[in-house]
Amino acid sequence: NSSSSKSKEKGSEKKRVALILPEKIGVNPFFQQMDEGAKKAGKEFNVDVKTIESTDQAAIEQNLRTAVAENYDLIITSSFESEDALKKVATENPNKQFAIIDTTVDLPNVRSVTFREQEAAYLLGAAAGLATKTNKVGMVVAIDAPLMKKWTGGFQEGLKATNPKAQFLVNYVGSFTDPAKAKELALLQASKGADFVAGASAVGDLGVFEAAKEKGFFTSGQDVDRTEVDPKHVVLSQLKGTDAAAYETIKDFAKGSYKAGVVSYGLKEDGVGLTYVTKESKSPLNPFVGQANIDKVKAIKDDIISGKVTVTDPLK
Amino acid sequence: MNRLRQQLNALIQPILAIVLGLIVGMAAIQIVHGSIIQTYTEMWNGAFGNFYFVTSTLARATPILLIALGVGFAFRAGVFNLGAEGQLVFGGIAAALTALYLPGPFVVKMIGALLAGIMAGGVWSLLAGWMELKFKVQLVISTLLLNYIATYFASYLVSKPFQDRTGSAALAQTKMLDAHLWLPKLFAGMPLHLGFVFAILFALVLYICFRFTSTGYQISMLGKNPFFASYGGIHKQKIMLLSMFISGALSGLAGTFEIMGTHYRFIDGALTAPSYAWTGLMAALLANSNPIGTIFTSILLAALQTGAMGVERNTDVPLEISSVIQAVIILFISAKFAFKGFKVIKKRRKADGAAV
Amino acid sequence: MEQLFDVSLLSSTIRMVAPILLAALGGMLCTRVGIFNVGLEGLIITGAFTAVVGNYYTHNLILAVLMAAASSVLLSLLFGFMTIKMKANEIVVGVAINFLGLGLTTFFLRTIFHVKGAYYNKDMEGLPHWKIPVIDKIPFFGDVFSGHSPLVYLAIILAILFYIFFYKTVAGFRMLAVGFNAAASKTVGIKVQTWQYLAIALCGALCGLAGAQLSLGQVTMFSEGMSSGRGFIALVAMMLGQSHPIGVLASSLLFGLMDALSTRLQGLSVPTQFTMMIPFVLTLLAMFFLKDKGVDQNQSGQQSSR
Amino acid sequence: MPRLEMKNMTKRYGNFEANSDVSFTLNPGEVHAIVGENGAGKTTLMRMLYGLEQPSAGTILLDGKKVDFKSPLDALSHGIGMVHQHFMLIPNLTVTENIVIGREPKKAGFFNRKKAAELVSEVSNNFGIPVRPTVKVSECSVGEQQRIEIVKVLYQGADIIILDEPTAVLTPLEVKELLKTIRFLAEKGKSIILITHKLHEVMEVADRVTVLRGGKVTGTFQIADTNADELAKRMVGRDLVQLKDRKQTVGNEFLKVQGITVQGKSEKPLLDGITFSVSEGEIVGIAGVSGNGQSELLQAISGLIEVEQGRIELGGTEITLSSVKYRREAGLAHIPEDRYLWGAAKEASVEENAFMGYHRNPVFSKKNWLLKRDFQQIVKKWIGKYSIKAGDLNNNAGNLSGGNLQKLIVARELGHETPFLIAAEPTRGVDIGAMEVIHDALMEKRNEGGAILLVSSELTEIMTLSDRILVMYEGRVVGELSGKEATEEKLSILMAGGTLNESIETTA
Ligand SMILES: Nc1ncnc2c1ncn2[C@@H]1O[C@H](COP(=O)(O)OP(=O)(O)OP(=O)(O)O)[C@@H](O)[C@H]1O
Ligand SMILES: Nc1ncnc2c1ncn2[C@@H]1O[C@H](COP(=O)(O)OP(=O)(O)OP(=O)(O)O)[C@@H](O)[C@H]1O
Ligand SMILES: [Mg+2]
Ligand SMILES: [Mg+2]
Repeated sequence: NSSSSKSKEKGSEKKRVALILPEKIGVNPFFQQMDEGAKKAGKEFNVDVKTIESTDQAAIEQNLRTAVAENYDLIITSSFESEDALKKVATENPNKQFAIIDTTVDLPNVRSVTFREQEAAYLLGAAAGLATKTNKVGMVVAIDAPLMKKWTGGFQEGLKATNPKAQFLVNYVGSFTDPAKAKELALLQASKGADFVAGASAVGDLGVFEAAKEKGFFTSGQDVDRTEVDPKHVVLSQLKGTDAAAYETIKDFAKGSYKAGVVSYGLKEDGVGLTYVTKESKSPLNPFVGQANIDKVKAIKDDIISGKVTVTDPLK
Repeated sequence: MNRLRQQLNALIQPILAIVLGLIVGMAAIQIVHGSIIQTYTEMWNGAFGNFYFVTSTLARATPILLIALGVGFAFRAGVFNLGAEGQLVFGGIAAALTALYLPGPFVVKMIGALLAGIMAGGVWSLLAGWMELKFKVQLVISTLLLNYIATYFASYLVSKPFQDRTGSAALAQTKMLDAHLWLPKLFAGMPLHLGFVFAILFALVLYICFRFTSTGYQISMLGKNPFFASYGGIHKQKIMLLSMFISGALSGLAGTFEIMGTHYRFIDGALTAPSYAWTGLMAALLANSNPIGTIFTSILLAALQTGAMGVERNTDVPLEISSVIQAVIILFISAKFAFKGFKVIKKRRKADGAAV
Repeated sequence: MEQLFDVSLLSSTIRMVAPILLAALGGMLCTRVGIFNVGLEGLIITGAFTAVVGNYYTHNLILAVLMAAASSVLLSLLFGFMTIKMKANEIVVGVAINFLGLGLTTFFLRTIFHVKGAYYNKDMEGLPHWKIPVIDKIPFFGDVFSGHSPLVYLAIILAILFYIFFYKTVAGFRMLAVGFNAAASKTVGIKVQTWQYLAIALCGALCGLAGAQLSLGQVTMFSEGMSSGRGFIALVAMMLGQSHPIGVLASSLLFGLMDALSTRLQGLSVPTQFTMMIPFVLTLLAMFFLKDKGVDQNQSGQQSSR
Repeated sequence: MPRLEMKNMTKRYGNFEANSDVSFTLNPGEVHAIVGENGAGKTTLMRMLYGLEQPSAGTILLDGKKVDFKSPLDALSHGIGMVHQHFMLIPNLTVTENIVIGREPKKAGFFNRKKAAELVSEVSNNFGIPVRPTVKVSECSVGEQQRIEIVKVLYQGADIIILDEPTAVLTPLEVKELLKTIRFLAEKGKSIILITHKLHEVMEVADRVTVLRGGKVTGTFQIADTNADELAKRMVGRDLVQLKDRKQTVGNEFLKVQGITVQGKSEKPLLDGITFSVSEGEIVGIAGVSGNGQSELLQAISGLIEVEQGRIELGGTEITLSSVKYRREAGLAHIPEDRYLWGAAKEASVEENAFMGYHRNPVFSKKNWLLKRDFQQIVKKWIGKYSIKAGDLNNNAGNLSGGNLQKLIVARELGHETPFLIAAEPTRGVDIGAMEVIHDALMEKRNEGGAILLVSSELTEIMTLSDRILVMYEGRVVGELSGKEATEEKLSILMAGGTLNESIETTA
């Protein structure tokens, strides 16, 4: 949180951007990344960036309105939770500029940035299908909500594409903040024979990693390159460039090239991806996956980009 | 006159407590090298700084107040209803689904939704009451368990059969209600809606009920000694079930108002995340279940939350510190010592006065 | 149909039950001296955090666990002070303690480790997994009961020790008497408040251990809100077990088994929300079959069926 | 030198002085009675002696040495034991556990329950006070609980024993036993302080007596130098008046009970085919050792428990299965035997307690609205008429002394002006002055044509008030005597399950 209430009075020329997050930073690494991206852009382009965390759903609208009242030049928010609030506030303030990351709000003064996570999940699933020796792979998911289908759905499609025989185990933790339970679920899937268990349970992923370390199976992380945590077991990471989304939005704004409308990030735009496939990693590639498989997945990636392979949007 | 003074006295304690709480909060702010004055100014501004913030504090107080009235009502009757959360959620989902799918003109939908919300909360609560009477299943446990069941069930409804598949379809939520069904806002552009007026009205009605009516008397007596109540011809089962129903209905109404006045749809988790239920419980207990006192405690607790948001927006003090300050203030308010101390001082003063 | 319970699931159940059991035993102690403590959740998370902090600074697991217990004792004594000395409503204080625990741990996570969300360090060592000599050799049993952290065994042993304490020792007898009738106990010279403070402090220690088991036993990390409602489950287990050590043990295990069952059912085509409901629905049903529901759980003085 | 000396003791609660400048001495081997009206401060004085309350002023000397008791533990260690007015027993624990609590025999911290039971039996035998060491207290009769309390203080090694209204809840036989025990203890060298409202007990057992009124001592006497009348005068501050004359009235049968049976949980039925009636203008007394079904009978009539067989009629309408409310509306009022359990809500205000039942009365409750102002006038009248020391009407009823609360309950139930009244132990724990007032009110109601069912373990009360007396034994009515022919002997024989030689008349 960089203080900004003073700068208002100083009447500095600096442009001011508010990044209003729908929840507290912490549980979801995703928001942390967004915050970092925004701060980075703020520094580079000499823009005052203020990050505001919302305590709950009702607070989002209040924070948006306050940001309008405090006359921020650009107000960025994020996620589906903020959709309703932003629709209201943006409609009422047609002269203000807004942006929303991770979903679409179709208004003339809103720039929407969305991600096609299913494409990355597809690659992860494909890699898992190629790498598995037991023909059983699992995924530990935070909660059973429609949103999470972007991860489970894409993964399953990719898995079936490369390994039709493979069995896919899914378990839900029921919470974003329960690594202990996530770990037990991962252990359970391993005991059923899964040699690869993908983590998709926010903080719970750390529990999944531990389970992998303990029982010697393999796993993957989310959003950023998590292979650094434990390269021996965390062998892949599904990437999502939320930091880039925040960074680019502020950059465009600072440069004066801000435009309303929808920007969608997928494999093609390099907004989502998979370690080793779309982006190199500091950790060496684990032999469990192997370069040969990576090369196959790279080919799949190209097919997705070229449109030869289409990944179903599980939310449609 | 005497009563007025009594009620003024009752106010002294929370004020003293807040002061003490803020002093402790200063220590926490010191640890993170924040500015104490700025933090507290922002806290105040966030809660009451301008008209918009006042109305958002009151909007936040609305569900808290309704829940607190409900919990307090049951408490008066001697039953401990820990199920406000489930009742709130059930009321909310019932209202949302009724508003969306009940055929007929808007008036019918509106009234239907309100009734459905009230009934759903009430019946869910009644279920616990019935289990206690019929099978001696302790209310404290059953209401706690029913919370989980209600939230999971509502979550199922909105993530599977009744999920909004228009738009991004990523969230477990219902479709948005038609704008005709939105509760009117009290002031344009301000979050405060008609529900608040009703909540205040209910507080007054309950106050009058407990002070001046036979029904209220019967409820209080049941709460204070159930044996005495049945000896005096008060129908224990009937009053207990009635209290559970009203208690749940008020929580259900809180959910209904949140749906129809704030969210305009049922969103999975949106009613539980702000812990309205626990806050409402605290508001009721802090006010000793007095409906008028509950108005103040609810607004106070809401203000602590909106104030914390103000601190978050405008200072470098981390968000977490506000929850620490909140908890500390609540702890101090809950203590009885300040009130007692005050009484002693007053008595002494009286004695001095007599000597003159 | 697949076999519903297998070794891995049962062994996982035992681990998952341990923190709940520890906290439920703590809650039981409070109830036994006439205090209803809803602050277990806050005490657990505090313990979980301090355990990791202790481990970080001392690199000594025993010290880390002791620190976890100590920190929860402090918070618990605050609860005791407010309820006993300041006559504050115990539910209000309990809820405030929950908020405070959550707030303080997140706050210090930031100030001590400079991270948000979670602190994880792959070099941090967790509690050891003890192989129990004889049991270890028995085929099925060994896999289920051996190889857990010391705190898991401690939890089960404590349940039995508390049984002995309450029903065989003088101190336990007096503690029970305080809960049954404080006024009567006072007239025979039993120091009611001392016992209450003692029970509350012990409750804190147990919740601290529960937290340590979470953050050093089950996983080796701390994350915000990692207690994830276990304090409330413990509360339910305590009430279901009628504040009897063996009852609490049984109901915790029952709850754990149902939780395991619900996990196993996730694979089938039942919506997850319904499988997640199972433990709560079954616990509720179990209440119907309890013979002696009343006991003397007059925690709030507000029970309707007296 | 006196064993105990309390000098100029004062205790203030806020502005109110419960004890002012009270001095009191106790000699070794002496039975010293303390008498006084309800709220005179007897219990308060004892609570200070026992370390439960700190005196506002005054000194306590034991064997001439000044002592300062911070807690009961201090008192106990100086050999002072107290049997409280309201028993301090834990029902879920056994008799032994209740007795040894605080001084348990132990081995390495473990509670030696066997040894404890032996020790308890030993004390019980030494002093001739029978208790059953292994049963739960919840299964003991009131009389036995009393004995348990006494064994408890003896076990604790008490040398000075305080008994606060020990006889209030006992049957005549039990009272006799207790008085014997008290004398026996005194002979063994124990010093005993006996608080009671029953002056004949004082005359029978005490060596000296101290009278308290309004928190002050009005005199200490050797028993030989005084008599019951004088003590009564000192207590009340005026002469006692005679009970109103019994006017001859003949009325219809108002309450008719036919063959009611209640099984309960045990094998023997709690009530076994009980048949009787109460007419207008008649007081029917029910005598019996407590625990023989009297409580259940009253609860069955007033609707608090269900009867399994039989029929109850009130003023011509059947009420066998009716709700309490219906019965009350049909003309029943009820002074309950346990004023704290049934008769009042301690946490509620005096006014709220007084209001019970009137919330249904159309005079004070119009269209669900309570007319509190009108009602307060009535309560003030009661307070005057029965001289109830109630303080502010908004105070908690729990702060009233037992006697004053009882008077409030009596006033409330008589105030309903119903044709039928159940009066269960109407003067339990009530001072003579108040007893007089209550008796008088009951008689007045009778004379005005009210039907009254009186249950009392106090034989004198039954005999002075009743027109007819029924005796209950093991859930049945085993005998009936007219008020005139009843004597204490005859009643005692019937109450013990015996039969009278003469044929017993039964009403047609
Ligand atoms: N804790 C208290 N606070 C305020 N007043 C009290 C308290 N305890 C007792 N009193 C008052 O002090 C007075 C003396 O009470 P106490 O119990 O000593 O009377 P008592 O002589 O034992 O009466 P009884 O015969 O009814 O038992 C009463 O008026 C009572 O209301
Ligand atoms: N609407 C009304 N009009 C007239 N009198 C009323 C009304 N409502 C209640 N009363 C009277 O006020 C008193 C208390 O009402 P209330 O319904 O609370 O009592 P109750 O004993 O529970 O009655 P019931 O069991 O019949 O509902 C009763 O005597 C009743 O007759
Ligand atoms: Mg009614
Ligand atoms: Mg007394």
